[in-house]
Amino acid sequence: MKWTLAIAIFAATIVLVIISWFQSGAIERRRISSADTPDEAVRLLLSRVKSHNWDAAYAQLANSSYVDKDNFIHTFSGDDGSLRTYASLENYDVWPLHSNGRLATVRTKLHYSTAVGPLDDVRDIQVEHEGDAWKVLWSTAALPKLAPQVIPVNYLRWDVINRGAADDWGVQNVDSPRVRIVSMNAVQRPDRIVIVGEIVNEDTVPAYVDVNATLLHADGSAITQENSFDKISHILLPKQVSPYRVDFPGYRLTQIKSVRMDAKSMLVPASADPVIEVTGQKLQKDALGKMVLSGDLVNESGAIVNIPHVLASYYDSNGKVIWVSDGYVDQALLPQTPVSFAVDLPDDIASQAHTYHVVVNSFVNQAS
Amino acid sequence: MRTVITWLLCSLAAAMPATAAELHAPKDIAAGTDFSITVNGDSHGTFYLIGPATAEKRSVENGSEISIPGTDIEKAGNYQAILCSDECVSTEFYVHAAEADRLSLLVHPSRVPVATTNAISAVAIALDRFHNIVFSHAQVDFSVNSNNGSSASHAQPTNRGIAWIRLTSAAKASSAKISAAVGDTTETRVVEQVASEACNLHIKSYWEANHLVVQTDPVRDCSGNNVPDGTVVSFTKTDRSGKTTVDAPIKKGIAKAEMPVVGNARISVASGVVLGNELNVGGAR
Amino acid sequence: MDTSFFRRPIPLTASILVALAIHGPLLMMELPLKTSYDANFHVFFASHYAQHWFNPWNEKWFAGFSQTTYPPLGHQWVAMFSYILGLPLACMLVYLIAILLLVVGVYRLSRLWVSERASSYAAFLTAFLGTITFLVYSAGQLSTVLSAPLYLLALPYFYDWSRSADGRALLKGVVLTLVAAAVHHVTLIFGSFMFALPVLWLACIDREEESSIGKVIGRGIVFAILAGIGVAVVLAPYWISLIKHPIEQVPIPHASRSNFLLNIDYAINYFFIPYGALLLAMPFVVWIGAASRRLRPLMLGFWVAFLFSLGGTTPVPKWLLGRAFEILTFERFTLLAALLALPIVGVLAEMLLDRYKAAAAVGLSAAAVATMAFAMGWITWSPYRPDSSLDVNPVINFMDRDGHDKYRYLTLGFGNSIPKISTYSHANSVDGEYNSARLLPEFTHYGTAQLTSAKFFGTAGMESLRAMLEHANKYGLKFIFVHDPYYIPLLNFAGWRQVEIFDSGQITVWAKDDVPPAHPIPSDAKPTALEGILWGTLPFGFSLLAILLAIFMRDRADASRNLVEFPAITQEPVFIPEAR
Amino acid sequence: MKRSLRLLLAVAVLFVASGYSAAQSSPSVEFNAANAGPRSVEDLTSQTVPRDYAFAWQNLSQALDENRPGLLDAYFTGFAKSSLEQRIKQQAQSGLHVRYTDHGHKLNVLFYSPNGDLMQIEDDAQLEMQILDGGKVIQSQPLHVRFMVLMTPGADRWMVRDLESTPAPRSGE
Repeated sequence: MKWTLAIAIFAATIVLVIISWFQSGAIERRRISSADTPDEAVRLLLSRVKSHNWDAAYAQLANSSYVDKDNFIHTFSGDDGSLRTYASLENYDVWPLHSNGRLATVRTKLHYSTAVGPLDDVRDIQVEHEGDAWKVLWSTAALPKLAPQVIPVNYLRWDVINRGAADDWGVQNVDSPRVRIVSMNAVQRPDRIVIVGEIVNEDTVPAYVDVNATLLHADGSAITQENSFDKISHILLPKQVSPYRVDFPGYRLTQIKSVRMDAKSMLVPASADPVIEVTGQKLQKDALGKMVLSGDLVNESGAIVNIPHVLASYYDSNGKVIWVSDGYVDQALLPQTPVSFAVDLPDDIASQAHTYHVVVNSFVNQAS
Repeated sequence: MRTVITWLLCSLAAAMPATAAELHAPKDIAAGTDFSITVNGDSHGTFYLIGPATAEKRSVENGSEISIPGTDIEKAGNYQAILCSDECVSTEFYVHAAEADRLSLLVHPSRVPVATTNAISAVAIALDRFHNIVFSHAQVDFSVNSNNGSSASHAQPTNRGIAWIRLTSAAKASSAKISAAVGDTTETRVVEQVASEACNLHIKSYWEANHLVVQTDPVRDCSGNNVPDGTVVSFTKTDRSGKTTVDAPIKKGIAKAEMPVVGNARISVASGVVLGNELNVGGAR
Repeated sequence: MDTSFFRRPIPLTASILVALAIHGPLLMMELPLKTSYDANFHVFFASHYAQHWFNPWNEKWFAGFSQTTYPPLGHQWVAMFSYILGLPLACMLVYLIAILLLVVGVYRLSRLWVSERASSYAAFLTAFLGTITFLVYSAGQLSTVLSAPLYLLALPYFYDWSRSADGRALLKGVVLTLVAAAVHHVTLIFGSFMFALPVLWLACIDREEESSIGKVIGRGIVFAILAGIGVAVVLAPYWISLIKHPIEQVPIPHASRSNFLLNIDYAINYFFIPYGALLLAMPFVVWIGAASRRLRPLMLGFWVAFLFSLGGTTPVPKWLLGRAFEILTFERFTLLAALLALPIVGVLAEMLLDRYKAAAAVGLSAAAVATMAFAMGWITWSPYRPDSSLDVNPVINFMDRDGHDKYRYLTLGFGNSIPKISTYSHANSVDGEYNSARLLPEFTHYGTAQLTSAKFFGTAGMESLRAMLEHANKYGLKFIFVHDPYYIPLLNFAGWRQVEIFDSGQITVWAKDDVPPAHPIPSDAKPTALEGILWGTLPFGFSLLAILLAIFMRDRADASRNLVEFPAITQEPVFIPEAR
Repeated sequence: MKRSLRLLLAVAVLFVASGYSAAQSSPSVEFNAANAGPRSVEDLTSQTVPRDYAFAWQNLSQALDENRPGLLDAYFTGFAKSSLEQRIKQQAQSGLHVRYTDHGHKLNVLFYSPNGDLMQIEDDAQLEMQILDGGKVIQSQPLHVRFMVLMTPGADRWMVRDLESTPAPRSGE
């Protein structure tokens, strides 16, 4: 009995550990590591990228002698304080496009977790059969190199001297900037109500702005309130216009009587730089067949813009704002160097969009 | 029966205090003034004074008056004076504000576009030295002095302590000092009268290297005031390559943007909700 | 009688003094507050009881949460001692009491199964357990460490009652069980399967001649029913809150649920360090346990606890717990497994000392010391060690001045420093370090823990943080303290502005100008006044009752007189009056 | 044992009772903005001002009864707050407290500034006031008081900036 029970317990423990080993996908991982098929080779590369095992990932490139290792790493980990430097590869989808037995193309959709939210990147990867396994043929665009130059800085800046915390009512103070919501449109989407529109700073000083929207019942009571969060340019220079968008997930227009809009403005320190030019704006379909507004961003200032954020408002033929979409660009904007962007919009909206207006928000890391 | 009545009267007389005190206060007292409450009868006991900013308790000895220092009644309003020994007696009195001695002056906005009717408001609240609102009528003298030399004044009586006026901003951008005076006290606020919306926004273009430079004429409002630097002017160019937009701030009176042009291009300009002229430009050089 | 030094039991007092000598100085240094994850959490809970004994609604985390979601007794004792010692030392004192009680508890549990000498070895080794070092100095689990010995102390009474219908044992056993539950209910729930069932089995084996197995089990059931009713009453506000708000949030990943074979760091953290040299003894524990009829239930209890302590390395916890697997953390089971193994380890020590004498003593001592040394070292070497170097005083000072506490705040990149801030600041936060009490949808809809560590939970974490920031106006969330620049871009785009810098930029303060002052967020989780009174009186009252019973109702006779002497692995019949 | 039970019961009753007394309801407030000028009162403002004024009185009553000046922070500011804080401080020092039974307020807006940052209101209030020294009532009387109130907008509510009782109603006002 004593041997039987002891052996049974040892055996059962080992069996249970083995079951869990299988369940945790270890076998699958082992299979992928053999890179027997094109998509397994890509999966292996991406799994190594995900775990930041750069040496192993680089060793898996068929053309490693032609690919600069730093350049390869920067493709995933970013540089110049761009959004990629705040991102980590969280997951990926891989599916083969075509293969001729020696060369194959695999499409990947990389899901990054970033400091501003999730970010997807679709990329087609060439794979080559080499020996017993498939290896990745990596193509990286050369990183732009800036010529040494001196760019004079003569930008405008506003500073504000705030009152203290003491309540000194009736004493001279500087009023909040005058801002005005110039348009508002409530749009029903399948899963939500979306309030879109534009706001302008009518004052002669910069304004911090935020737009709140409250859905109201017929009796005027509030149903819920949301704000524009990052779907707005919060700092508006004098006479600058920003699109805004407020989402109400789970609500339908039939549930509400009206919407109360509330534009908050504050006087804040601000700078007139950087100026970003948006060139080559076009509505077109991307590689996945989705309608996007694409173009290039050109930083006309001398400092690097680390994270650009594109906000686009779309108008129908009557000039009414019908949609606002946004997107973060994962590359930094070097001075005078175009960087492409694309923000998507629903197909049904695209068919009504007559024209559009793009505004660029920016994050400049003061420490960089 | 007589015995019974005599007994009852004796009992009542015994039950009554020897001297039932009564308090008498002046009915109308100015804030911060010393005064006394007259006591008829026995004033020995505990004295309470309850008012808007007061809750005082003290023992008082026999005497015909209870003196109240002005520091106990600095806040205007109704007061309760209570004297308790075996039982409590009380009186009420009202403390009104002292003479108007200071002002709260609310002037809005601190920045106003030029030539805007009734755009500035000034509200003055007359207060005494204890920050009580002076409800009695007082005359507030409003005056406006612009740094370009013009000035105006207007006297306005208070109604329940408040006097107010509205003003139209000047046609020229400048600072305006708005003052209100009551008695010897004057309060001043400054309002910046700033340029209004851009007027007749006009752009021109020229080539520099391979880029087209588009720039505005000096940007002014309809009264000829320079629109402040930092105001955003939006340039939009449409050509074969698509649409290009630049939001450029005005620097030294003009806004400027460089744009690549492919083929023929149409360039427009706007500042806020104000639209300017359009340019049609030929192909790139 | 053998008078050899190696054949004598170690007096219990000596074992207690050794535990005191080892852990006393470490706790006087307030080590858990600096090196552990949860010690500050317990201090925070205690600080609330110290100020609001009868009001378990705590506004400082999650815009308001109920402390009735966590058994209060450990925290209430810390709060009580804090009136004299201050919160940090009070907490250390309770840790120390827990460790000393563990030594006594192991001794008393062991006496049910093994000889006095083996029991004394088991008790002596308790102080060196890697799992205690891990749970106290690295995990900072006050409740598990305090609840376990109380439960161990209740078990001999459960045995006595089940075996011989001793009414005094029933009373003391039930009261101790209730006190253990009032410290930590989870330990009780699992303890009832892993400890109580083997003890009941033993009581059946050791039952009195005139008693049947049915009667023993019947008495066991009576004990369970009384304990169940008692726990239902003592922790009534907890059950009310659980029924009102069952835990339905999206599971939050925890490393103790991982398959340790796939991550060596997890294996070291949750397996090698807590068990230490005990791993070498495990084959013998199974072998000796399997060989003896009396030890078999104990060994099986150990095996189940051991499997649970492996988290996702075996599928057993998932099979048995279902969805609860995703809510529990499994490091605590190393303590339960170690405690169940110790009596048999005591027997092993007895055998080794009998055979190898001084060499065995040296070997065992070296193994014990090495186990504890490595566990202490791991506090420094561990890649998962908490960062306690951050000075949070500037945050506390900022929130408590100029009316800033009218608003709620959030920290980003502060690791497990949240409780330190919350304990000493008047201000309220939308974040917190206690997952079970979170009812705000911004938390429960995402598989993430604290917002301060959002980035470590990937997209789920950042989406949760975004959702919270989107509703900043609703919660009066105006101030955000950033210790990790990773979060700055999001704050920038969401409209926050940097307003102050502390410690040469170590911490930056961000404010959103249009956020209105915070209001109380209505919640149906708020306990009623009556629940507050029950919560403030019953658990603490029962702990006082247990102390009174221990002082004034002494055990009738030395328990060892009723016990079967061990070893019995020879299968030879044991001729003592009550054994069969 | 019986004694402890009694003690426990007494504590329990005290707590429950204190819980109830803390939960005072806000008084009824009628609001008339017909006479407001020069600016007319917006719909939303005409909802929030009476609501906030009612909360202010609720807090004021509780603060004066329990001598807790901190309760004033939410709805009082400026002169009103400093005066009341001073009164509560003196009440606490003297061992006094004042209990109001609030029978309602009729608000009549007299002035609403052109910029919307100041509102002067006349409040016709029906109250019952009890002045207590420790536990002893030294004065109890019904009051019909007229207050002149200044309210100014705060971050998310209207705050009472000045609260002055006036003598008997004047003609022409």
